[in-house]
Amino acid sequence: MDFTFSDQQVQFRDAVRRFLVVEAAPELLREYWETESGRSEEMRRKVTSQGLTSLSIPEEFGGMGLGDLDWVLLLQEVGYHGIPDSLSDAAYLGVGLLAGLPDGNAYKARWLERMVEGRARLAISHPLNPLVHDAGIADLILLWHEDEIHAATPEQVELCLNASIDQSRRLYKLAWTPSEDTLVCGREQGQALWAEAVNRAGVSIAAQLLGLAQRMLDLGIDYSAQRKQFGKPVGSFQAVKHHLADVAVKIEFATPVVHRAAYALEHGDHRLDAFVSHARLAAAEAALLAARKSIQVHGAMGYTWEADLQMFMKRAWALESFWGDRIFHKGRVAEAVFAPGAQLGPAQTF
Amino acid sequence: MDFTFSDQQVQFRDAVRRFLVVEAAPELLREYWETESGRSEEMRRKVTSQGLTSLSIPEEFGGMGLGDLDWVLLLQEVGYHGIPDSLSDAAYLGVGLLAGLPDGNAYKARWLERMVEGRARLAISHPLNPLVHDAGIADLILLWHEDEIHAATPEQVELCLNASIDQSRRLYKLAWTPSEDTLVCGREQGQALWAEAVNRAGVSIAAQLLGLAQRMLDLGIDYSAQRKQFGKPVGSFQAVKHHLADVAVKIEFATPVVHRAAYALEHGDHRLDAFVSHARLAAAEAALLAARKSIQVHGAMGYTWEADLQMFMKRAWALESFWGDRIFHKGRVAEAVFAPGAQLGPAQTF
Amino acid sequence: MDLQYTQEQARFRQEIRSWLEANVPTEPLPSFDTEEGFAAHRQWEARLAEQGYSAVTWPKELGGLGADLFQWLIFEEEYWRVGAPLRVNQNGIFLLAPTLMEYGSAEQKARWLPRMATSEDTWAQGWSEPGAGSDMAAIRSTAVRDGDDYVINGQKIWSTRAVYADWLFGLFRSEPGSSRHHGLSFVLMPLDLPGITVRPIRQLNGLPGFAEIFFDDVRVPAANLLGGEGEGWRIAMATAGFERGLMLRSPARFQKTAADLMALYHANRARCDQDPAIRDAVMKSWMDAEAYTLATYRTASRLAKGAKIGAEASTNKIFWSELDVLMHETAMSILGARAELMPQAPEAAGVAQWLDGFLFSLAGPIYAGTNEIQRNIIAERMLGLPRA
Amino acid sequence: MDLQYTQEQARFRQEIRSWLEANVPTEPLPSFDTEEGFAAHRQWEARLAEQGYSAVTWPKELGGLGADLFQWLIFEEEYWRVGAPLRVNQNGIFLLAPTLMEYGSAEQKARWLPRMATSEDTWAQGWSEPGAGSDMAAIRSTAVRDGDDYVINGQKIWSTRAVYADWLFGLFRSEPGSSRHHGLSFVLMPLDLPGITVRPIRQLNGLPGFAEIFFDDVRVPAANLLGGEGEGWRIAMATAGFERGLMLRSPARFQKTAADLMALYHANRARCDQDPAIRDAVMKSWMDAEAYTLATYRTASRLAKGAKIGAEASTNKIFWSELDVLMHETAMSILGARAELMPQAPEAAGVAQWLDGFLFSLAGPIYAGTNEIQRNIIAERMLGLPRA
Repeated sequence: MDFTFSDQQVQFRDAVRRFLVVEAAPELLREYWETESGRSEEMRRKVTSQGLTSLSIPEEFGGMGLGDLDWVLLLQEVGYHGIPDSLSDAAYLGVGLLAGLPDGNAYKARWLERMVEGRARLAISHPLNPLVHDAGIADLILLWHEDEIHAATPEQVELCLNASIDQSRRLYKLAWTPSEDTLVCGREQGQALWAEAVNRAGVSIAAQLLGLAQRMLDLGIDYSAQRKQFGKPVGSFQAVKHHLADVAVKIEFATPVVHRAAYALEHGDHRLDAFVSHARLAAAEAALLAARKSIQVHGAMGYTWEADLQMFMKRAWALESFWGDRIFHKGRVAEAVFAPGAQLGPAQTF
Repeated sequence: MDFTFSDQQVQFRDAVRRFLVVEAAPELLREYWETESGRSEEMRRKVTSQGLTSLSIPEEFGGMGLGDLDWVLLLQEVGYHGIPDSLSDAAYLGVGLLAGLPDGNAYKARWLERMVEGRARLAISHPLNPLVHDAGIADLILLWHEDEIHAATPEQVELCLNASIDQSRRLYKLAWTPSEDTLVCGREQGQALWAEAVNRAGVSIAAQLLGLAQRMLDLGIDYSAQRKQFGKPVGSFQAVKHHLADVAVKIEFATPVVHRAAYALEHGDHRLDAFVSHARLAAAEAALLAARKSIQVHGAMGYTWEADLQMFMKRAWALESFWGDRIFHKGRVAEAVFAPGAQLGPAQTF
Repeated sequence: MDLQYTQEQARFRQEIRSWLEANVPTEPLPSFDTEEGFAAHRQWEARLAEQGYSAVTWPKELGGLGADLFQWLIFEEEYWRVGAPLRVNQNGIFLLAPTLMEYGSAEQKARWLPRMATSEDTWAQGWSEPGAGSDMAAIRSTAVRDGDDYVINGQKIWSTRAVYADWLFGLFRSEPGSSRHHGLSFVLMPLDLPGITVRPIRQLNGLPGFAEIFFDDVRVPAANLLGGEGEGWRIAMATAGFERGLMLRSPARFQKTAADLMALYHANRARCDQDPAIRDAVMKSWMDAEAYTLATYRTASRLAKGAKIGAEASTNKIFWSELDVLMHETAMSILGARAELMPQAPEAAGVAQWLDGFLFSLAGPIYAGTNEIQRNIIAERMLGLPRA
Repeated sequence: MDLQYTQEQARFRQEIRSWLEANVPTEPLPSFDTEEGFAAHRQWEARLAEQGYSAVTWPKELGGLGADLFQWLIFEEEYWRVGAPLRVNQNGIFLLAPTLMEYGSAEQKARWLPRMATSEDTWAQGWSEPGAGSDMAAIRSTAVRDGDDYVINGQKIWSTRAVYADWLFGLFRSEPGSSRHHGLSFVLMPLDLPGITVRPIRQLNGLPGFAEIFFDDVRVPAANLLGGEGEGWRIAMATAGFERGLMLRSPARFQKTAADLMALYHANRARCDQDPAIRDAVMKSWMDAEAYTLATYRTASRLAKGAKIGAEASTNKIFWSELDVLMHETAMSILGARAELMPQAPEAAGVAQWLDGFLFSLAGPIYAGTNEIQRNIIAERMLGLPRA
């Protein structure tokens, strides 16, 4: 029994953090927001050269073969720095799907190797998401069809862009016709891969929401410590202190729930669905509270485009419903805890 | 359109308040708690001589013939001063049932006149209350049976006392057999009378909960203004101020809801059930919040028997489930607002 | 107590209803934080004014209907019921006008009110400054008397509608060296005066809903002072009272949102009930909107009997702003993945108003005095708790 | 990260489980705030002590099992799982003992700990004073050195268990004229010393759960000082740390309540679902109890690697106390009209524990430093916000 991360995992997380502090400053994110693709080629090269795109690619394909527990710490940083979804969608979810394909599958080696070289953008279409993120700028779109896995290029499908309040997101309504040519993998294997993808997305988003909550808390602390009213820093008023303390408490207790979900995903657990959805709910609660409290302590400034807070609030609002909304995740937890004979009491946690 | 009370109604309320301030001081209530009946003969004489027992008795029977709108203001005072349920049960609910009986009914005149003379304690048994308040010390118990009204004396029924956390309450499990001798009024008339009694009880309890909320708020204000910590009155800390301000807001917006329910009861309204249950929910929310916040600002002192707060908290907790618990009242509101085609928008209130 | 409308009130409602149903734009107008939207809303206000509907509570001679508060509530109920456009000139009609009526000279009323009613003049407010937000008494912008003029210097911020508005009203320090709420004056001025620079501020939704205003030796005739020199604070407090009080947020607005939320719930019933908190919140929304309405009728009744608005202003502000957040947060969770879509997104068709409403609801607990300030006011003035 | 128990840990759990299932009283003991209840609980502690179960984390030679924190968590899980009695001596075993282990001399440990393990000595705490509640540094009770003794004068209050306890530990001002947290000493004394008067204080439920203690020239040998004279504050803070920290509220307690609440919900399912908030709260209860458990295992893992408890102590206090209130409030609304019934009421059969639990839950946000104080600590020490 050991509920801590290895020094190596922590050091790698710190290295990625140092990288993102420099390369993903809010000013840069604002620039990407304004571009048409919402992406930056330069940023992409740097991310690739850091090896971030090949983290979970098996070593035999030239990747680092990292697991979900390595990822979860990195994804908190990805969230903290408001990195667009493209990275996690492709390098974590997409690669997870491809790596899960049977060896010899035509797509597996080809696209995994391209990912390593940073020459592949992946998008994923799944019924939990009415719109497909990045579908218009991807090199390959992995498509759900009755639990089969299909694949197509943007040219092979019909796309309609839908703007999100989170301008880092590029959402497309997508129409396509499944065929032999698009088929990647049949239902038998597809079913398990898609189920795993949903839980992997859950861990990814929960971890990012945690990072976002921390970022919004930090922005609230910084602002309220320097902003003065009635001759005192706003942050010296007890009401403001308690707003921010409440956020800290939520983050404190959401974090181990998210880490447990990552552990359950990596090691397999028959309660995985409930654990992941619990993580989604706990992390979302922390992030939404952080948004509410941080904008409140920011006052009118928090309501502006100028204040960085808005970018992180919008990511949190958008992510809460990505790969399953609150209704979906509450439903999955309910299924587990209200089941007759569910084991809930002491000594049932691990 | 006029959402205010008449000067006369307000003056009468003030007179009753002055009476209760003197005659129902917390020290006295504590004494009654310790007595076996939980009641005081002396208090009862005074209440009767004030005419409080005959307020809603029709003038032809020697009463004052007051209506629900007169009562609602008085009941807030009754709640504020923690007067035991006997008064409202008998003088408001019980009399309401008796007065509703067809003229010439054997029970009507006899018991109404006894009430005027202060010679009658009434208890009421209804399926919404698993236990019957005052059944053991009543002169007459009015009993529900399949919407018929029956009546019996304590000697005619089997009683088992159940202690409540609110020591002003005397609750009895009751067993009896309906018969021709006990029958007061048949189902046709009984049905309407019982339905009205439930809503009258709802108005009574909602108003008392409002009064209790105000009392607990006042106790919290007094205590936090005089109690010092860190060299300052506790009440000067922003966290304490905001706790109590939240209670004030709840009371402010629960009050007109309760008054509207009383109006709907007096004048008849097809949405009466929903209005009364809304009043119950709003007033209970205010009272429960007042209890939570007031005990919190009292600190450890609020957790003691010595502090008066406990008596009012316990009344609030007990009253919330008297004559229908939160589940029952939420159910009645839901029935109205979720009904297909329910009229809910602007211009639908009155 | 009499909770029924008089026949006259019923007739008044009928009039309003038939006119609105016949005249309300079938297509929602573009946001008044865009240039074309502002113009469209100004036109709509002019249409209203032809009927005396833009300012029903004003005396007829000034462009109103001389309506009492109950008629005003009825008008608002009908206005929201049909989903008529937001009021682009509410800073003027609901915030400044009551103050003008109380403190303005006959000339000033005649000069400003009729053009306000028709929205020939639209108004922005100039309260806050970079160093004076919740703490309004910290105002530093100056208005120095010079001959028949006042010379204005300084800076205002968070001035809603100021990007497209014609006129500004606000507080300026007219007594050099004065401090806090002393030596302030209430000044009105056109926003196109030489020396005025308006810098738009983008809001969460990207639109310039408010602005920063810079004053560089702006000359304003003394006739533009409301009340006497140095009386600004007292007058402004009255305005702030109105702002937090009855006029700013009529209950009908929240009843409409609660009803729309109920419709959204029914349309998504099966999904919603996977999250029991939604049904509970939808029901609470109706109850609280109803409570707010009842409380407002009670306040109106008291005012009709000569009472004044006191700390209710602060309890109102807290209650409606938190209700508005609750309702929109609930709508967001019902919409799920569609909640993030901008109005122009094809898939947002039919639900676009919820995101805008959600973003706007977040401003509720902040503007017109944060809810923290309101709670302080309630605790200290209403409950009598000691100041820190 | 490894979230599986070792075989050894599994074996340990098995041992505990079989002994408890065989030995836990079949009938719940009367409340330890009654004389007979206190005696019954003391007996139970002695039974536990025979197995080294009364203080599993203590070294064997002092009456424990030398268990590590994970074994302690396992023990607690098994203890709550079978619904074993509350721990009458927890002030001693969980609050004082860790401090004694850290600051006590060999003699002091040998003198006090073994008799504490068996509950031959039961302990009460003496922190608060009428003028020093949340503000503990305002302590005025004195301990003045006189020869080999300290002479104690003053008054303590809110001393839980003190009515029936044998010993008291607390803070006293040993340096005349010192102020705040300077000049305080940590003193232990038997409660039957001449000059000590214990006045029981009735709690909400009517039982004397805590007491006021008056000291009138009470002579305590200097050997009863823990740590040096004037070191009281530093030592007490450590204790307060433990109190708010890991030991006071083990997660198993809340997991048990959450599971009982689930059972109560299922038993009343049809009624409950008329109020959707109930189902939502029942689910949240499980999630939060689970989160608190996971967070505790994380903390235990960090401590096992040599970390110290910091501000987590404050976040824990807030989280478990609010969870406990939520769960009991939810149970109250499920019970409806039965919620008000006292344990002795016939109709309360089977649900009596909920009212007691509810009343006790209300103390959670107050004692051991109010949640307002905890939030200040979090904001200032963890988030670095400026002091007022």
